[in-house]
Amino acid sequence: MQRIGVFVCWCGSNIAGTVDVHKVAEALKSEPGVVIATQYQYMCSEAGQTLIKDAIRDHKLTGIVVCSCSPRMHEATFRKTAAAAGLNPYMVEIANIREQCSWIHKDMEVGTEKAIILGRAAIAKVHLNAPLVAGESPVVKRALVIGGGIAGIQTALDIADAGFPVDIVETKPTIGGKMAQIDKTFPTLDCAACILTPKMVDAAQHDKINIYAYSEVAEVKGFVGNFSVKIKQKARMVDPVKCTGCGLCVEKCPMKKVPNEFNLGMDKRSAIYIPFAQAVPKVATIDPTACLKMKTGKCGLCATVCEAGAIDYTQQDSFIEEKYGAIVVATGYNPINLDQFDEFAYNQSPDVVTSLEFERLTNAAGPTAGTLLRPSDGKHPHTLVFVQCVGSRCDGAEKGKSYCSKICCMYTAKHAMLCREKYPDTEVYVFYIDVRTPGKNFDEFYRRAVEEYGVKYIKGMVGKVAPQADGSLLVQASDLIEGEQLKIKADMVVLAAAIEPDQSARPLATMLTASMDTNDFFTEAHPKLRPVESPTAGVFLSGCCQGPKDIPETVSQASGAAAKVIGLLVKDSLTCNPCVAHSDELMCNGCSACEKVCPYGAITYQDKEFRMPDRTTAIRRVASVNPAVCQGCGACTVACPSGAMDLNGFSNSQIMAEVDAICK
Amino acid sequence: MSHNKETLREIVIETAGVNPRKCMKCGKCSATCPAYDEMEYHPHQFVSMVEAGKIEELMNSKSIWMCLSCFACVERCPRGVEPASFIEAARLALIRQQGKNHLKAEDVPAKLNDKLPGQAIVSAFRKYSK
Amino acid sequence: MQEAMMRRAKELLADGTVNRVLGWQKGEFAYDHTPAVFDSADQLEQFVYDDFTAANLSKYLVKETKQEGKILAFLKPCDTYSLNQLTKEHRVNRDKVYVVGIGCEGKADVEKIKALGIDGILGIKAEGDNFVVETLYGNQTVAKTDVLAERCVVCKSRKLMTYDEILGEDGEVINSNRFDMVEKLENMTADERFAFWQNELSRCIRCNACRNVCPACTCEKCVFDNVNSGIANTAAADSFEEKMFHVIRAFHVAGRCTDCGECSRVCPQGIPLHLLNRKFIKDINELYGEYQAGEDTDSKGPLTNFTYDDCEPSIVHERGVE
Amino acid sequence: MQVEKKEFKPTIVAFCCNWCSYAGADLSGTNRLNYPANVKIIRVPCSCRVNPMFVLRAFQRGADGVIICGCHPGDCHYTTGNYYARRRMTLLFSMLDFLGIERDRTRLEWVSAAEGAKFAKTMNEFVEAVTKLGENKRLEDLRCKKQ
Repeated sequence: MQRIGVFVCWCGSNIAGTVDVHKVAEALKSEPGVVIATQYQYMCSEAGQTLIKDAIRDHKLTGIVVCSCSPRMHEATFRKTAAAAGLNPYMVEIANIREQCSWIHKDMEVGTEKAIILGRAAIAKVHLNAPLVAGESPVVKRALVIGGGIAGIQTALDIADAGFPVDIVETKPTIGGKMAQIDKTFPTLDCAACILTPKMVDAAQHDKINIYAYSEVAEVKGFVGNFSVKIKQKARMVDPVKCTGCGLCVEKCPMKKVPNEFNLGMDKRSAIYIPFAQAVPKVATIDPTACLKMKTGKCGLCATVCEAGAIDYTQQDSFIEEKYGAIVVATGYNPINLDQFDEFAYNQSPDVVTSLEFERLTNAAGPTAGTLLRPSDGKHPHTLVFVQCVGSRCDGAEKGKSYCSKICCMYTAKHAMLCREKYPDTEVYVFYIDVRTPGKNFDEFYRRAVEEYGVKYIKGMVGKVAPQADGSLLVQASDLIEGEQLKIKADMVVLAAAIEPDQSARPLATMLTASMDTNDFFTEAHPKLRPVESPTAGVFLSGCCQGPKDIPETVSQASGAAAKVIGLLVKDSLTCNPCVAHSDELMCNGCSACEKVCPYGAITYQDKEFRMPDRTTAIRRVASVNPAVCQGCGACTVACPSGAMDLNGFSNSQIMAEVDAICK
Repeated sequence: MSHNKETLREIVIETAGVNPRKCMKCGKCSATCPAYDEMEYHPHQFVSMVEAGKIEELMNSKSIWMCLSCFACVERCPRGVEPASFIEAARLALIRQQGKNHLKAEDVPAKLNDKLPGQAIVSAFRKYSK
Repeated sequence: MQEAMMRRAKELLADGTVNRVLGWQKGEFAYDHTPAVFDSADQLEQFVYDDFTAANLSKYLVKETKQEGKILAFLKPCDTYSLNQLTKEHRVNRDKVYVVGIGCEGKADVEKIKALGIDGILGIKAEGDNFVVETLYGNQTVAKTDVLAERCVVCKSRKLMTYDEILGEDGEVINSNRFDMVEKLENMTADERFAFWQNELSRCIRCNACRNVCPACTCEKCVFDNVNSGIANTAAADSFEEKMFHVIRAFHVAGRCTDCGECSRVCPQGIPLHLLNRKFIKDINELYGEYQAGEDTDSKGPLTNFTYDDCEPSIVHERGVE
Repeated sequence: MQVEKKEFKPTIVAFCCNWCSYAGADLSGTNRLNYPANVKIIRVPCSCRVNPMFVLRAFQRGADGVIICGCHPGDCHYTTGNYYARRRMTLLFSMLDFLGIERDRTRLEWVSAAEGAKFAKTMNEFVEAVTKLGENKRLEDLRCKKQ
């Protein structure tokens, strides 16, 4: 007969406040098999755990039930405690009488009665627990970083410096991400390219880092320590090994009217292109939708011009299958689409630009070679209006995003400051709701923009931007402090658009079974305590894929994610979850219903010889589960009609015992 | 009949059918309001006045009659607070009291001129009389 | 037809392609022929085939194919669906069976004859389109179509799904209205449905005939017989357990039941058990697309499959009568 | 002596999947959003672990309502678990309805780890619906009835 110990935790007043812990302990003492039932203020504390260890030794307990907080909090703690006292860690059951009882019921009597029932259910379950031993599964000592922006590069560099090989997969022809498009960075105003390109070069030259540019993740299988990923390398029509990046083909290419994504379509590029000078890898790429040779078969000038003979029009998409121990998501962000915000006339006038477009306009490698000119007539803008919170802090249901995009106040202060510093003759207005500068030297930076450079910050929103016949823009806004309605004739309007995750994030999350919130940001394992890990073991989050953040925070999170990956890859093997399925061969029909529903392909079949009841032997086809691959979801146990397939830790009889205890 | 401050505020909020607390004081409604200059209280102020319970000042103000009910503020409000609904609720709270019709049917012909669109008369009746 | 089958069976026995024959033999009365295995030509004299050999032989092949040698099996079209399903689930070794598909015009149901008030039956002879029933009180003639078995009235297909050779002609899949009764029940109110099933299932004596005859119910050890399965019970103690046995059995065969109607045929209490399985088939067809179990030997059954945009369970609340 | 009518308090069994809905239940606890105490939660690794046998077992043992919670389709920690659960529960609910059992006694709801409020709201709604239906008479096993 089992000898069970029940330990009811007060959790200070969290439980004891609305559940009579003494009454619960008393009631559970009379349950069958219970030899000791006590209670203590903090079961998870050192003293509490010693109380359990002593009870296990003194009463020679074979199973313990802790009535405390959610198993998701301290199941591991109490399992370690049991193991320390020599009891198999899987002979521990937790009754959740805090989050699911004391915290949600005000009435002491109701709370106590429910706590007793939950306690009884846990006791009924622990009676049927079997001692389990966690298996081991090897860790592949290689990491995959999805996304080649500053987040991906920083994570890859840190992991590679720890000596582990890393692959970076980037959808664009070059790594660098959004930071490569930015001109200066706040709060120190150093040039984005100057601090980014050395890191890109380090990543390219690092012997442990391998970059798959112009590629995307096609399929992910397996689980932590043992992912197998299929990477699709899109055809560049250029051999990356031979191409020296000299750019001759780009010059000679006759088709020059393709909108240049790098400059957000504000200028044109040729069909064969290198996104920007410091591109890594510095390899040309042919855009099949624009290239005359690909579309009509004529031309082929780039092939003739190329001394390295790197052009190959017949190149096809190729797939690479690779094994990884950990995967880091660094898919980054994009500004939102502004079609819904037609009050700002973004689609009606080229002089209404987003902040990212403004970055390109002020960037030396931009469409206007660094001089700020109006996209419509190329003239020098005299009056500029910056509009904050475009699409951010909305109600999020029909229009815009409900969250604050965090970085717009700072980069707008930077834009305003640079604009006033380079062109003192301009008048710069910034319409804001609140200026949010939560960082080191951030507020001082914003004050410099106001005090030193005379940027006119006006508290109130812009209601309407109306393009006028003379090409200027009539901005109608309200000044809440003066209580006036302003009508400003502006030459340019810059919208601080909200940012949202890259659209490759949602399909990637499904592939990785990582969960996402309603705005498609990856959900972290714990918002405060585990921000760089996904709840899915082995998947880590770096940068804006987890939420809006600026470059300093992105880099610190990237290194955080790298530290977590290194912590995983250092291990040679992982103890894998022992709560896996197992099949009772005598009852198995071999009908392969379970194999069809297993998401991990953990079930295989073999013909085995059995002594049948009438003393004959017969060959029967029976299922067998590979404990290293099985993750314990239980789909097979329900697909199996005869009940041969059962799950350790959540067996049919255990769950039915819990149901009985609850309904008694 | 006089309402004390609390029930009047509740009536206005209930008729408006929107929660004034959702307003984040961005001022976009006032920015787009075509009748801004003629009003002594501006749309974003309506919302904060309703929230603060200053319904009397609102009802006695000139602004609630200046509102064209063009609903630009409702269209543009990022938080869906609908300031126009609050003005309408304040107006209704006023004209629903005894004999407080702002527009009497008999003095319409005097105000008529051919440039006045039919729709304006209809909307005037909707806004200014029970 | 019987002679042709006997002749063919003897030939195949003689030339050694098979070492035994699975068919039917006369029972106590003229209408209760039972399946039997014939090892030699002279045993085949007992072989019988007529309008009352209705048993589905495919389930016997589960045990038979475990023995030595190949076995000849005469399968009606609806039996071949069951054989396909058993082959898909590796319960029958298809190469150890030589299947002779036989055309079928539908089998008679002796309960229907008795229901016409004819009793004391001594013998039944088929003459053209009707039966001559000899009884203690003289002969009666009855039209075949009046006493056709329910499952044959709404027969879903006369097409042989798997065969090594055919005797008689292969038929076609029939677009029958086999779900009418299910629909009728669905349109009743919840109370009427509850009363209907309470009345039907309360007559169940748990003789397990339905489980023993069902070609989809071939577990090595049934959940209800296995003591530590948690729901072991061999007799229904109250109305709940009556329902539970049939609901869980219907669930286990859901997506695998070929609607061969054997369960209702053998039920001594005449409970329309096939309606439960047809309800699942109707739901699956409506919600997840047409699926006929046994049509092939490799497709994934509806309950071991899914699509990303399946309907939500709340559809049950929106459908049908309150 | 006036028999004090014991106000009917239904027994509700909730099967919550460990990764999403159980975390959602915890979150509704952390936010102190209360829902009736007669809901008791059983933790299962995934919604696909819930066997129709368990649902019938709960009703047999005297439960008046059974609710299964799982991750939103596409969010399942085991990639496909909730898709199978969705099909199985749809067919089970349809069969129970076919037998004449009241529909509101069973329910399936997708609750993510971030939806504490939705979990509490769902539980309140479900208990209210089951209370309206009254005691479970059609799927009861008299031997397990509380005297």
